[in-house]
Amino acid sequence: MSEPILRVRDLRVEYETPSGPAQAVEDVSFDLAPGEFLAVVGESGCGKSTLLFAIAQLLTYPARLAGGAVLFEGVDFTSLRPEELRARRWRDISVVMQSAMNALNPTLTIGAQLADACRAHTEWPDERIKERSAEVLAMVAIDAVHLKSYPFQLSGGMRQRALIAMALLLEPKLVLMDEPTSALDVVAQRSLMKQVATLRQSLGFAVIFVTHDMSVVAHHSDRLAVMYAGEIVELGPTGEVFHRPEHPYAKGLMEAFPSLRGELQPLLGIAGNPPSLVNPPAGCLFAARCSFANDQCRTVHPELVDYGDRAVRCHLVAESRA
Amino acid sequence: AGTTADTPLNLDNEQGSLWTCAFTPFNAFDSMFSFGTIYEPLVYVNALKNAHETPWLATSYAWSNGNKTLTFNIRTGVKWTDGKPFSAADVVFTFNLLKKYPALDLNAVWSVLASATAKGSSQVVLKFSKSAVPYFYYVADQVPIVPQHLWSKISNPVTDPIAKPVGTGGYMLNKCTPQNIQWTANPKYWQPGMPTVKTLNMPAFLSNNTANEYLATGQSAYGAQFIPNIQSYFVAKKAGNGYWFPPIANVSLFPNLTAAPLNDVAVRQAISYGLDRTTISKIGEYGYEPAASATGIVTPTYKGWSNPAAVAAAGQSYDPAKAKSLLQADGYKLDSNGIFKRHGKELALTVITNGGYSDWVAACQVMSQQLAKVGIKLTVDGVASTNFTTDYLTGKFQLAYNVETGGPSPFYEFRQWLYSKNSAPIGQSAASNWERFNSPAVDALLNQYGTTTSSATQHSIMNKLQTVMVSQMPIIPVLEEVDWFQFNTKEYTGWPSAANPYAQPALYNMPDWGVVVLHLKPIK
Amino acid sequence: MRFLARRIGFLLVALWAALTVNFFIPRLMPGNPAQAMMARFHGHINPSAIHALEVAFGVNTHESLLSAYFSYINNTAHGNLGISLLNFPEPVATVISHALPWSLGLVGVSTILGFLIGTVLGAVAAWRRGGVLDGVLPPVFIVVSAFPYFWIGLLSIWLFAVTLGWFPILGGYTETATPTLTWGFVGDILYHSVLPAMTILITSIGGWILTMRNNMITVVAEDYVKMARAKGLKPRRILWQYAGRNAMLPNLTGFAMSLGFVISGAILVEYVFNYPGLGFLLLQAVVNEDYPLMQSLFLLITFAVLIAIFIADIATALLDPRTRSNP
Amino acid sequence: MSDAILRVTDLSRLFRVGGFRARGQLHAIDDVSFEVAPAEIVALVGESGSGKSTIARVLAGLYLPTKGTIVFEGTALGRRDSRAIRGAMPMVFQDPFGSINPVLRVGHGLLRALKLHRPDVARAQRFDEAVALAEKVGLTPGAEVLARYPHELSGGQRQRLGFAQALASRPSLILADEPVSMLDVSIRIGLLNVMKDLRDHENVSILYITHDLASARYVADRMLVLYAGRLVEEGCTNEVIANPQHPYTRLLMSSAPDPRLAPNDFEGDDLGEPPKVINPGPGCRFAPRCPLAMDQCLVSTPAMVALSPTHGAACYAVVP
Amino acid sequence: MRILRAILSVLVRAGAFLRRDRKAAAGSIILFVLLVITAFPKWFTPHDPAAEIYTPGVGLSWSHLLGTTSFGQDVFSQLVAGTRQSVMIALIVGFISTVISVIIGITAAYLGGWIDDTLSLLTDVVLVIPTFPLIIVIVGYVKSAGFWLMVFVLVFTGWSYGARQLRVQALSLRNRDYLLAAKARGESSWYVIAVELIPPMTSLIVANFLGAALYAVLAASGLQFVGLGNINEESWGTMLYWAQNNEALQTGLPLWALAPGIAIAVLGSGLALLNYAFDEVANPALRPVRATKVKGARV
Ligand SMILES: Nc1ncnc2c1ncn2[C@@H]1O[C@H](COP(=O)(O)OP(=O)(O)OP(=O)(O)O)[C@@H](O)[C@H]1O
Ligand SMILES: Nc1ncnc2c1ncn2[C@@H]1O[C@H](COP(=O)(O)OP(=O)(O)OP(=O)(O)O)[C@@H](O)[C@H]1O
Ligand SMILES: [Mg+2]
Ligand SMILES: [Mg+2]
Repeated sequence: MSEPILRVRDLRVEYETPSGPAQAVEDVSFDLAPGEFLAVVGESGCGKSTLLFAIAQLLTYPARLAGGAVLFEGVDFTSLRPEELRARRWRDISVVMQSAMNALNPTLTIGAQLADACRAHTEWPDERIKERSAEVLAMVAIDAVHLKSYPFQLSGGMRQRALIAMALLLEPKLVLMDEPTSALDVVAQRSLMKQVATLRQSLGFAVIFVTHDMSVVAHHSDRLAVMYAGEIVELGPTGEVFHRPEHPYAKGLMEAFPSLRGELQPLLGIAGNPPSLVNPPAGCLFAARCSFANDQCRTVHPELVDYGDRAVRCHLVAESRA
Repeated sequence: AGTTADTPLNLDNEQGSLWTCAFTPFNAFDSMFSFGTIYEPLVYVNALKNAHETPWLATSYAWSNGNKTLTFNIRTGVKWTDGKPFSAADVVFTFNLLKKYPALDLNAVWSVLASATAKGSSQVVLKFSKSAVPYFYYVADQVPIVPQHLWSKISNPVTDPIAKPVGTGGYMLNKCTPQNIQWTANPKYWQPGMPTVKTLNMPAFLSNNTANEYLATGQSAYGAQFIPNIQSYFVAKKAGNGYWFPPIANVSLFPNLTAAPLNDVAVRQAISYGLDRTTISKIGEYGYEPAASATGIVTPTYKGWSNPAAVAAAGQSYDPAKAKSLLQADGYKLDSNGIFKRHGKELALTVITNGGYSDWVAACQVMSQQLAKVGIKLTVDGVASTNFTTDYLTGKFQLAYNVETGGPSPFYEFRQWLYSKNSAPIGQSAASNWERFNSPAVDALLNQYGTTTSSATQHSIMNKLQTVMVSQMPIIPVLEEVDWFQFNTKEYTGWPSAANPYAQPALYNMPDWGVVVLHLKPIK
Repeated sequence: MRFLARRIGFLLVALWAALTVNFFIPRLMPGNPAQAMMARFHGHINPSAIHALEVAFGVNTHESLLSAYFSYINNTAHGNLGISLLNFPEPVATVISHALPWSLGLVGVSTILGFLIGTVLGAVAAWRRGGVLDGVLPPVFIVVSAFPYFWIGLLSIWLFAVTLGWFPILGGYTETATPTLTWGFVGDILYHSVLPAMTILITSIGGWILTMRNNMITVVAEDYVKMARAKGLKPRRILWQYAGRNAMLPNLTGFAMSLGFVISGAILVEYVFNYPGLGFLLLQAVVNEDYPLMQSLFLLITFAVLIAIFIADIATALLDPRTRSNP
Repeated sequence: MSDAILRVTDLSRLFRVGGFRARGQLHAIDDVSFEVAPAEIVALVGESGSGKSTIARVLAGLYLPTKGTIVFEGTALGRRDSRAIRGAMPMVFQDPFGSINPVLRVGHGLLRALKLHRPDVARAQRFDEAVALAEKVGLTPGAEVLARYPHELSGGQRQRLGFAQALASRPSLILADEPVSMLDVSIRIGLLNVMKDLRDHENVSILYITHDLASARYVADRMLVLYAGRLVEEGCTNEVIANPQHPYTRLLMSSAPDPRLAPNDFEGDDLGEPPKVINPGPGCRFAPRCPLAMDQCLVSTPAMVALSPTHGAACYAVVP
Repeated sequence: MRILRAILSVLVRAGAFLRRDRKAAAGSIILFVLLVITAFPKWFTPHDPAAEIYTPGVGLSWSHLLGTTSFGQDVFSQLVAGTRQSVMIALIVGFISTVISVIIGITAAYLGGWIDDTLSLLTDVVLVIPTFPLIIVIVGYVKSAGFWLMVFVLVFTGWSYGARQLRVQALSLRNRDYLLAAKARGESSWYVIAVELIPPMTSLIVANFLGAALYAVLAASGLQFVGLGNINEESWGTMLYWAQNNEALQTGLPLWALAPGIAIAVLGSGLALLNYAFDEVANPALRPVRATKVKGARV
């Protein structure tokens, strides 16, 4: 494995709430190799978006970074001064947001929004900017006439693709994607994923892809991180984690969706609700919903243990692997 | 700092609007900007000095034909400020102009005039349809004479604004902006040596407060303002500041004589006795307006006209006990609230007054508190100024607190008050006599006054009218209306005063204030 | 274009309504201008003058209401506003033209300044959410905007003009000066406008700060602002081009309305400061029952407001492409 | 199937859009006919904007149909429906966050439904009945949950509450408009299981609207495929999924991700999106995107053709 | 009953909110004190406010807390007596115009179609008519502008702004699923409006009430100040009128003019602060932020 471009170390994010700080991201650490596609899955509210924004240094009140480091090519983004950080944004890391309608400024044309990003980081003359804008739009199969279009004049799928085009404008080494497909219907969703895969092959950027829909990423990602209540509970190569999950929550997740083909078998959801993030229980956060939980699970908080093929945060796995 | 002749004299009087720069002396609003300063009357009649007459554009006059013909001898050698000579023809033209355009005839002189003709080059003959002695004041003092050679070319003097007025007066218009009118002295004025104040400014004040502040901060030396607490607000601010408020008419309660309970003379008298006029003056008017006499004669201005017998009969004495006994004798009984009642009805009255004049409303409030002590309930209704006018003109009131204009002698005010022809049925506009008083005997007395120039006859008529005032009490005079007048003696001398009341001092008196500025001398 | 048609339709209906209301209100008032004129003279003119005044003002012409209405509409359409009774015999148009520049200058400039300053402060306060500016400005200006502004005017005259003598007590310019286009005169005008303008400014600015701040807070939380930050745009550009611009859009109509109301002047401020503007004129017209002047002023005001709103709608459409297609 | 509990015939609903002059008619649904049998779950699938919700809303009386008839339990629905029909055919809304009034307690809707539709439950018993209903869909402890405010419930709990409300009136048919689309997988499956239970144990029919084909396969007996306001294929769930006939259905099936299988490449890239059907001309609405389109497809609308007693498709390219 | 309970629960939550929010707390304390004065003026005034029986123009003293007027009236007593009218104007105008705003705004939004068009046009026309001039004209029309005329005029000109706001809000709520859900449940339109639509708008309605009340207080005092009210009535605006007409500031009686102005400002600030706070209830995003300089939370 080559030198990672991104190292996330013990990242912690809190939300300030009336009843006290809520731990939305708790001690998250992982590495990302150049060109790698990491998918992050987990149920709603488990902190996926928060993790992405923490990596991109985009947290706003009431969220705050409570600890940890984000090292991009060895530079700690969390300790950069605002101006230094600003200069590195988009060149190093770009972001594709969940809802394309909201992520585009409704009162500026697509072209103006692309040009904005160019002007902030380059000295390109206007023709060059236009040329490059048309180029990236072409990559996602949008005609250059839409440079003059306003966001509301594009269809949902086009807007989403325009966002991806924008993310690729300065050829960053890492693109963060927060549920870019959840607003699209299946046909558009599939073609978008295919396009991302193609672009990644030709441009070689790394991707962290957040979703709660595992079927979307199953075919495209290299590695898969399963999050639960702010923590990574399992992290490993996609195929491995997908077909042989070890963490009880990951197992539950993989068994919770029906399939279009194959045997039609009764499925069971994961009963119960996620724990409070303000007053997290002692012990394993999943213990209350876990049918295998024992006393140790309820009292001692498990660590994320790297077993080589994958890392898992579970006492039971630790025991069986030991 | 002394004032030189070229330092302008700033005049201070709130009119509540900006200047329109129209100088028609026959326009009720604009006349104060030209009548007296630019245009002049035939004779100046001084109300403060017992109708003392000063020849002006006429050198003399004579009544004839049973006081039905008035002949003026017109001054020669007077020139209009454009250099053209002034003549009797201009006077005749002016009177005929008023006939042609009734809208210009503010004093309704053509209601008694029959004709105006020139006799030779220097005489003007006015013929009246009846004996019209009191009308002398209106035709001689209140009609500004305008130049025929210019005015005959104006297509409609009612609506065409006169932007460049030409008159015979001591001042000429220099410039006019909406915020200020500026006059300069007429260098060829017919009264030699006058005027010594070379420049006059009259800024437009939109509210009393600003006008007062302008005066108090010393920016003006000639004011015509009601100023609260004048001693501390104005007099103490600058050396030489002074004021003089000569009384000239009455502020009275006009009772509606056509309806109960005020058609009952006992009630009217009880009200009069229940009023402590001195206190009303002190609280409502800072003591500026003296207590009035129930006889209706304004003192000291018209002291000579006062009828001692009438004064003795009722005077202005405050006598709450008498007020109560009058009502009891009239069948009223005090109820548990301390209010008189008769036939089950409380003696509860409402007085309307001009809500825009805070001093009047305050005075009414004091009256209300005083009358409560003698068992009369008085509600004060300060009505918006136009509504107030409509109400008192058409008789829609129980009591109205208001003034009449008066004139150069008490007769004018009495005639306005009491002459039944001036009145109108309730619901229609009455020019005066708003209380709707109707007495053929009084009408006869008033008519008789108009036919005589004898001072003795006039006095005897006025004595009789005063007796009517106290015995029938058609009007309840409360305070004496004064001329508001402030001045500074360190900058100018020659101000009118109680010792030398040569003209009515307030800036809204025409042509008087023009006479005042002619008398002023700057201190070098 | 449905949008434009609707706006024009509204404009016309509202204009007609205003025109009609305008015609009837003064006619429903009691009294007549001759009586009003009498009232103004405090008894200083001969009571017989009332008849002369009635003739002069044409009070007793007996025209039917309907024909009066149509000739009114006709005259108004031809810009013939009649003769002012209060300033008889000046035409209403002249009277208004004297006062208009003062209102435009004083109230107009301070309204625009108030909007600009308020908008900028509101935007910055929201941008620095929780900072000193944000903690102090909104509450302070909210309290100040609840003050009666004529009273602030009174106090400032008392303090700065009468007691300290720093500023003049009245008028739009030194009363004896001749209006000319010189620096001295302009300076004189500015000097006279300091107190009234400040009065308007400090009482109107709070509303703009607050609405802008509130809009801005909503907009700053939008994804596209987050996106702009992610793109590494300069904070200044994000603040104005991304957040400020969009947050300002909902305020445009309100701004247009307040601009329209400039024509009516800040009545109480003009009253307190003796300022020769339209607001004071209107007050006078009402008190003196100057129908033609009152009607024309009212019409002018309504017209200005309607046009201003119309322009604001168009401007919003230009600045916000979404409104152009969505009806 | 004369014993159908719901029979919809030639149902259309048009919306007026655009300006004064461009008076456009948006054909949200066009000539849709189908039936629902007692104790049957019928899945209605299709892309976003294809008209699924419109069908549900017309059935629930929230929109009036432009054309067509709806016969429910033997009576034709008119412009003004009785409360009884609302009770017999309640609707579960797509968005669990938007469909519960945020300022009223959770129990409010449930109690109101009982008051309106269950005269047999005495006033005093209503709360107990509500608690029982809540516990039936797994909201325990019921009494405590009902006293909360909506914001104190998780999405899954809200969604279950929606079902409980629908059940309160003892319905025979539930219109469930994408009842699970907002939920993540683990909660979703729980609700699907509740639906199955209702069908199997209480003879409730459900019109299950979704765009998630896999979940439709999991619960539904029959399946209706909607494209741009028209039904393009219908049939037994297994048959439609195993053997999709209409080209659109095939595109849909191949696009639907299934992580358990290798990705399949069907007909290459398709960036097309469902059209907004404004003032449509004749012809098959899928024709512009259809790899099999023929001339005929552009001029006339294909009718539903029976491929088997339990399977039909509306396509000229399909030969029975 | 249920409406009451819903409103009650909102109030309870508002109460909790007051405890948290300093602005709201300040505003409600001000209003509470003024309400007490309104209800029991006798507790505070030893003197008859109208009686002109004291030495005119005295300054601060124990017997005359704020001195006397130049007519010899006790300023403090007038201030206390005047509280009633301002507070009543605020409450009554606020209440009536809010009721009208709610009815018109919500009817327009909920019923839609031509009813909406008509009501919106009406609202816009009233909104566009310049208020203060119109008030002056109306007050000039009706003789002596007493309390109820003032109320009428202020309501007439005051409802439109709120109606427009509420309409917009109701429009955005109109197609919320929970209203449709109620309809699908078989509820009547009126039930839906009264129980499902209005309660979620409570904080906006309250804010609207406060805004209308504030507007009424300021407009009424302005009118009275220029003498267009009934100058015999006891109110702060009238006090200012008398003080101004008697040059209180410049004749050594500044308290006479300062006190009523401050009183209006205090009442106004109370309303404005509460209004501000209710904005925050209506839109949680506006709630105050504690400034914590932290890593990451920056631009
Ligand atoms: N502004 C906020 N204030 C308080 N808590 C918040 C805030 N925003 C998010 N949270 C909490 O932080 C946790 C993580 O939120 P986040 O948005 O990262 O979840 P997610 O995994 O992206 O969920 P989804 O799949 O719904 O997008 C959640 O429990 C959420 O309730
Ligand atoms: N009230 C309405 N007015 C105008 N057009 C409408 C209205 N309601 C729905 N439509 C239009 O009708 C079409 C069908 O909408 P519908 O909501 O039924 O789709 P859907 O299949 O439920 O989509 P989704 O999966 O996004 O919920 C869409 O184009 C939509 O824009
Ligand atoms: Mg998220
Ligand atoms: Mg839908």
